Amino acid sequence: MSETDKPVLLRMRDIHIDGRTEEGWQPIIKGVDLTLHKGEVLGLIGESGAGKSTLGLAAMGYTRDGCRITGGSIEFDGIDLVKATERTRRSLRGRRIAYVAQSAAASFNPAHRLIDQYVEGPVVHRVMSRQEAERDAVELYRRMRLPNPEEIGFRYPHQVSGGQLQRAMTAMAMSCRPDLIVFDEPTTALDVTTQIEVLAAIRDIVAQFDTAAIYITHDLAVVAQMADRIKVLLRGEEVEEADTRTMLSSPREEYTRSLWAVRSHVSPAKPRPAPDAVPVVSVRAVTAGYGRMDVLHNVNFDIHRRRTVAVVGESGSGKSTTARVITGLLPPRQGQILFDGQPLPPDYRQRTREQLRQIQMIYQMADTALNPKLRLRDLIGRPARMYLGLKGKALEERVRELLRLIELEPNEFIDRLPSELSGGQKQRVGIARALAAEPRFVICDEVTSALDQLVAEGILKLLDRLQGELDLSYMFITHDLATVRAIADDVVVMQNGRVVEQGPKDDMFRPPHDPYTELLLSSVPEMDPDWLTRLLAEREKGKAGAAADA
Amino acid sequence: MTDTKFGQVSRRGLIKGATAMTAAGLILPFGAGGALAEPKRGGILRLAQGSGSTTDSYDPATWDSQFVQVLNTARCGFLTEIAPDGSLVGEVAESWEATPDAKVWRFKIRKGITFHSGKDLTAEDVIASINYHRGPDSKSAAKPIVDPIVEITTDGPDVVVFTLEAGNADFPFIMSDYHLAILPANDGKIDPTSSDGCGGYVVESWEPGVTARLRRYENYWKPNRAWFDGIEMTAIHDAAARQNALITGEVDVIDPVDLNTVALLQRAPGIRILSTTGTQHYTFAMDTRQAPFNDNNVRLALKYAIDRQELVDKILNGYGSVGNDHPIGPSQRYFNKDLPQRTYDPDKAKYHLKQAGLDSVSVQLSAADAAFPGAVDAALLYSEKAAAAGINIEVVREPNDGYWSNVWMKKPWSAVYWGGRPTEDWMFTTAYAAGAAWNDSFWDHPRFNELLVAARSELDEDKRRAMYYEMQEIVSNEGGVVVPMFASYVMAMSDRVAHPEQVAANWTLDGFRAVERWWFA
Amino acid sequence: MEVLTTLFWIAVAVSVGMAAGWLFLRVLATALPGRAGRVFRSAPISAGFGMLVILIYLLVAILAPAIAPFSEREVVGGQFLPWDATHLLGTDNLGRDMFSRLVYGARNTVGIAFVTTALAFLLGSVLGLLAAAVGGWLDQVLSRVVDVLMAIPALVFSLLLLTIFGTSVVTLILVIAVIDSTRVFRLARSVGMNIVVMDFIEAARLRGEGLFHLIVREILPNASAPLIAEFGLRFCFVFLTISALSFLGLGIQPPTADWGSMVKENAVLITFGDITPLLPAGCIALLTVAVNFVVDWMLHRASGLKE
Amino acid sequence: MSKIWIMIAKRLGLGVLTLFAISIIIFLATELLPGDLARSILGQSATEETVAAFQRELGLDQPAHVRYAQWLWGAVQGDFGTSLANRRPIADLIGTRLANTMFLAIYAAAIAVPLSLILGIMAALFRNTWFDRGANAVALSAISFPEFFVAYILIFVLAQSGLFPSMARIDSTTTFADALYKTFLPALTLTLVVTAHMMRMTRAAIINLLASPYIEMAQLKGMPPARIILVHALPNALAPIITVIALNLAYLITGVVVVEAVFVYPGLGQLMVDSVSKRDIPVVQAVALIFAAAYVLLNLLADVLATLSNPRLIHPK
Repeated sequence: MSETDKPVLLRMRDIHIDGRTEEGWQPIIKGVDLTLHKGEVLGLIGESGAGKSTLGLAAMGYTRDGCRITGGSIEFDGIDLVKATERTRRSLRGRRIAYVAQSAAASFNPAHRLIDQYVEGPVVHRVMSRQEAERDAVELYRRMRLPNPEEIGFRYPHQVSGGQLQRAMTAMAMSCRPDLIVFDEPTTALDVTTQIEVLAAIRDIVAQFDTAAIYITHDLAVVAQMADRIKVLLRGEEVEEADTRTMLSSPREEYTRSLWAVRSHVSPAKPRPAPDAVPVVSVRAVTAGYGRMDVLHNVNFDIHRRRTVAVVGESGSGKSTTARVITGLLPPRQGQILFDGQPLPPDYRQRTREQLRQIQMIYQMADTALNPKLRLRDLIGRPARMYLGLKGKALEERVRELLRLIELEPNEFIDRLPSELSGGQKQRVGIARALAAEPRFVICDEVTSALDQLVAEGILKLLDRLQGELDLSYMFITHDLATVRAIADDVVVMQNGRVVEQGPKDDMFRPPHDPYTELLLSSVPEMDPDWLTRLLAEREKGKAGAAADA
Repeated sequence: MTDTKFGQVSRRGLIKGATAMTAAGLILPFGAGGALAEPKRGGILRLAQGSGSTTDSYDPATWDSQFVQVLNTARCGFLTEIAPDGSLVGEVAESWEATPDAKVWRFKIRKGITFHSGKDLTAEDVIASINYHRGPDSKSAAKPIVDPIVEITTDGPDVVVFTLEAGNADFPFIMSDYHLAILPANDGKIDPTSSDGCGGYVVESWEPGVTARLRRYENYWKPNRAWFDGIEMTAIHDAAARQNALITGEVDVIDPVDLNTVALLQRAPGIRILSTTGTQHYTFAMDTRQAPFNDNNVRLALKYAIDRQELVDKILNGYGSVGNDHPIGPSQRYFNKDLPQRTYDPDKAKYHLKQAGLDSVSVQLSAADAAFPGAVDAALLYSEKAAAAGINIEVVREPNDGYWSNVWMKKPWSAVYWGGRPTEDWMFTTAYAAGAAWNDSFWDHPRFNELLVAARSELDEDKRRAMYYEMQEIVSNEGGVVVPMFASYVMAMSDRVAHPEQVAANWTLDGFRAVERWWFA
Repeated sequence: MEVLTTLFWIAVAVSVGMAAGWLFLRVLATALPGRAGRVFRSAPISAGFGMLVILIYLLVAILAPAIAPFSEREVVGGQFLPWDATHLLGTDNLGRDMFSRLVYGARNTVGIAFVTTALAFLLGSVLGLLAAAVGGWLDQVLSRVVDVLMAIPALVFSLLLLTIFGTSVVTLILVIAVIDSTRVFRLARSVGMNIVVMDFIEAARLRGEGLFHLIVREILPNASAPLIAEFGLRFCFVFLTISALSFLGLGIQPPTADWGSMVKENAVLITFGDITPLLPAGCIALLTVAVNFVVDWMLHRASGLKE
Repeated sequence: MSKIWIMIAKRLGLGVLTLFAISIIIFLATELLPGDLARSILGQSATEETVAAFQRELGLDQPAHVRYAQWLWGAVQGDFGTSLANRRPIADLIGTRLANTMFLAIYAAAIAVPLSLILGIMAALFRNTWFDRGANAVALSAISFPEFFVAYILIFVLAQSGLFPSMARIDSTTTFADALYKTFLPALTLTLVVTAHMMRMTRAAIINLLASPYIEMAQLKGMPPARIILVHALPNALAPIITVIALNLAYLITGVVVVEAVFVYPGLGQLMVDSVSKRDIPVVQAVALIFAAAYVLLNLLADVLATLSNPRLIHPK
């Protein structure tokens, strides 16, 4: 597997990059070396803020607005990208170094068809004529295993699903047959089942064209499948770099080991509730939807006191809609929500303040869930003031108490704005705001999916602890099975608005499964570098077997 | 040249008097250069005026702006015409005579006048044209002046007889009013929408509020008139645009000229300013029925608190003369030369205030530029000067829109513009007689009223003069109107335009007749 | 040659403006402690220039009686006197001191424009955000009413209203404010629409917050950037509206000096190449440019583009 | 596409309702105006008797709601009546003026729209350079001068030197080329008045998108800056630009009374102002409805174009 005998394609020496903040220029990358050989795939891993993307983009001689390279050299195939003119750099970009962005949906121009965006590179760089490029596109679409490769290019981005877009973007990056592609978290925004297809397609095409790649991700299991070597970054500095298998089996640094250990948290099993216990919340035969479309079909499940119910499913499965029905934002067409056995009014506007107080919600995107113009004092204090009538000193004391509860130092944080917090801190504030109401039931909507794993783990531990201390029941909406494993007591698996399987966690992770649950479970990447190869082989075999059976 | 016309009527003393009436005066300094060469035919006169509205029409009952007045004076004939020297001459009427009590008037209609349509002008046309303004259904602005006519009949094919309710020595003057155009009649009625007329110019096209094009009427009966081949009249409301049009040579004559910049305009090459002073005056009329204006001492105080010369200098830029609180101009026949000129005297103003038992007085003065150009500024200057006499004048700028219906004669004290009337009687009757529709000071003075009626039919020149002198004195000392200034009509024209040495001053643009009387040099 | 001289003076003016703006920013950055100082340090020169101009205008407006040598209505000399030591900028058509009128004009014009715009924003943004927050029929009704009002040309509409209600300063302010508020409504509503779909609004609704809290505490603070930007533009347009109304004979009551009417009063002079009318017009233009420079900077900061 | 037709139909329906509401508002407003046609025509010469006679003749003595109903009944049948002031059919009165107004509006738009788009795009391309700031400052200065003042300056500079006429007098005999020449100054004045707004919006709409991931993507594909602005940013910025263009076009049609007055241009604005001051209600109504209709239609057009410019709306999933 060693690539070191191949010629060097990219060599970055002692790169320093600064970013502009209100306090002036601050270093983002503090002297990183990077060497990449032809045809080699390097995994860049680290938490958010580690400088992965900045470094990846620097490999193209590109810095985002508000960033600048302050030192070091970037030598691509003998050309120094730092010293080169913008024109030279531009002629390399797209032609010899290509980029695949995290969100294909946002990175495709919504105003143009896929094919127009595909041919733009080859035509502008005078690599091929438009006709040649269009023919070539179909070929690459086919290789990327896109459905209807002849036609798909003539669609607009919004007409194509996320996973397909991500593959189309990889095809687009390949259009000039570059020597190097920078993949910037290409599968992060995708569902697990889709992720597998994209990963496989990327891996194959990179191998076929012997393209070198820098693969940026925060997901170790993913990078394990893709990279030949892995470099770990922390706050703009290199922690360590090694060959993938070595890195996985015996990381040298403490930080790396902590990354590896993230997935270890498992909440202790709790006794099952008594059969006659009244659930805190019952979802009874709920059918609901928007406009004329039904999104939920006859959904039933209970959430018992002090238990965490994880509602699992891919995007579009109806998880979040269920939450909206429970909170009263979306009155159901049929069925009802019981709280302590008593039916709740379907519309939140008809619920009493007390009923509203009992059910609180924590949102996935803390950025949009916290009013960016309010300080923590007001953000957290408001529910306490509203529901509990706290004022003045008492209110301040309560806010401080809540801040301590979510492990933020009150003196330091009480007067901050959300924009002055990190992602994990924001999510904690979201939790504190929910807790300020002193609720009995909290809906957590993908609360960890936007966070780094270490941070996410901290949040999960916090939630777990609070459940015990404050006698809370959780409904945990997630697509991440690792999270389920870590925190859930009971699991509800949803697909297309229906509950396909539900029961205690231990039962769920033990076969036999519903086929959909099986698919979900098997799609979760594992740390084993051979996992993807093996899984694909197994699925191929399964398909062949199914064909043979038929 | 007009001798023959009047040969017949001059035997009658009254009429003689009438022909000698000098209603207005004359050319002022800046005009002299224009009257050089002999008149000659040719050219299209392009005339820009500051009025004219899209709502203008051919209907003589509604002619209210200078644009329609000039247009229709060019298009139509009238019974009588005021000559440049202020005397009255016949137009459609060849001659006229009255009974000694001046109650019955016989007008002999000139033969050989044809309308643009080719129809001959007859006595019936005259009767229908005047009748249009009379009667209960009349909506004409001229109704008040023809109301005293009791009956109109013919006496033979070319004589029209007017019978008045009371004697009026100035009746022929009234027949020169711009509303009283002689229009073709059909079944005893004129068609107010028709463009036909018997004047020197035929209307080719008229887009109200924008332009009118006229061409010379080839069968016009006046031999030495209507020199231009055609007229192009444009409404340019914006003063600056009007000046620009003249400076850039896009028009030949503009009227009026913005007085603020007249000095600058004069310096422009090839441009001449013409101004005429006559009967046009600006007033501040107060409602004498209301306090504090019901006290003549307050009125006098206000009259002493205005600096007339400053207004003439700053508002008229010198194009005018100071007024003496009565509406008769210095060029008029019975102007009271003996009445001392009132001047700015804050002490006297204070004295009169004291007499009224007041230390100071606060009043509102309504003004808008619709009242007269610069009215608001004039009011401001007034207010500044009056402060020294303990008179606090708050100037209220009213909207131009609707000024005459909503402010004038509605607000207790407002700025007013008067084009003036060619005779003393007409002026006083219109705006100072008790109960007159436009008596804007709501003034009722028994002695004045008595004199007015007496003077109207008084035939003795000296007695008449004495009466009018007294009336001016009464108005000046007891009237409810401050008359600070007589304003000249100020026009500007290119060097190419020539006009007779004497230019009429009864109205602007040579008594609305510039298009007929002027020519290209 | 004349063109060259003009260009030269323009260049001089621009350079002086830039230098002043830069200097002002330095002063602010050093004088203000902590965050605020840093904010100004990174501000572009154009914003510094804008803030400096606005500050000067405010000072002039506040200190008008102390600065102006004469009163705004006092007739102090002949008409159109040339510039000299007594009458720095000469006199106007009635012999009033031009410089004093310009100084008082700052007070009147800026004051009236500010009150008008503030009123327009109060009305427009409250209703607009209300429409966005409540939605449903209220939104429909308000939006349709605003559509109707906006379809009537503003100048003609204000002409009608001012003729009906008279032309005191109060009616003038109210009429312009009401007509302007329709434009503000539209903006506020569309900005509000983008905010009400955010999770924190949903959270506030689920908390059972009342409408007032929702609008004032949750939506308004987040809608402020575009609203302030619009405020800057609208503020300047008020001068123009007043000026256009003066053209039609409405507008501010004399002898109150306001730049819009002053432009109108002296405008004819430009026909003869006299630059007097440029003075009030220049005052308006300078303030407009200054306000918009600052607004651009604020928008830029709010947009998060770091360039 | 059928969505667009439904939208057009709905908006047209709303437009008709808007026009109806406007006709009521204008009617009420003109009713509330002090004075009436008779008084304003007779002016200083009005007396009670003549005013009454005038009113009888025009039917103004009838109650307001009767007059409105009569007007509405006529208007629904396409008959807008005759001018009260000079008894001319309103259709005749308005016809040429509407054509003139449209001519000037289209002329000005033909200069202003491309100009402001080009300037706006260039300002976005060279953002934060001196070109950007300079263009911005000049444009802002241009809009902060009152319209009539801009017109005077242009006349002083361009008309007094004899390059262009200071009056834009055109009539049915004027040839097209001549009309273009004669109305150049008013068109230029209007251009200066509206360009700044459109230019700033174009610039802002484009710059607003420059932080989008797809713009970064285009940069990383090595696309030249001009292509990024034109091909990648502009198509996505069209909706706000079109909206602001529509607003400005509406302004060019409905808001140019001052420019008409200065250049003696026979357009609808002057007619409207004259008719308001003379209380010629049927004319005011007709012109107001034309203005409102122009506004409604332009907004509708803007929405349709904005929809067409957005593939999400015309190519459903």
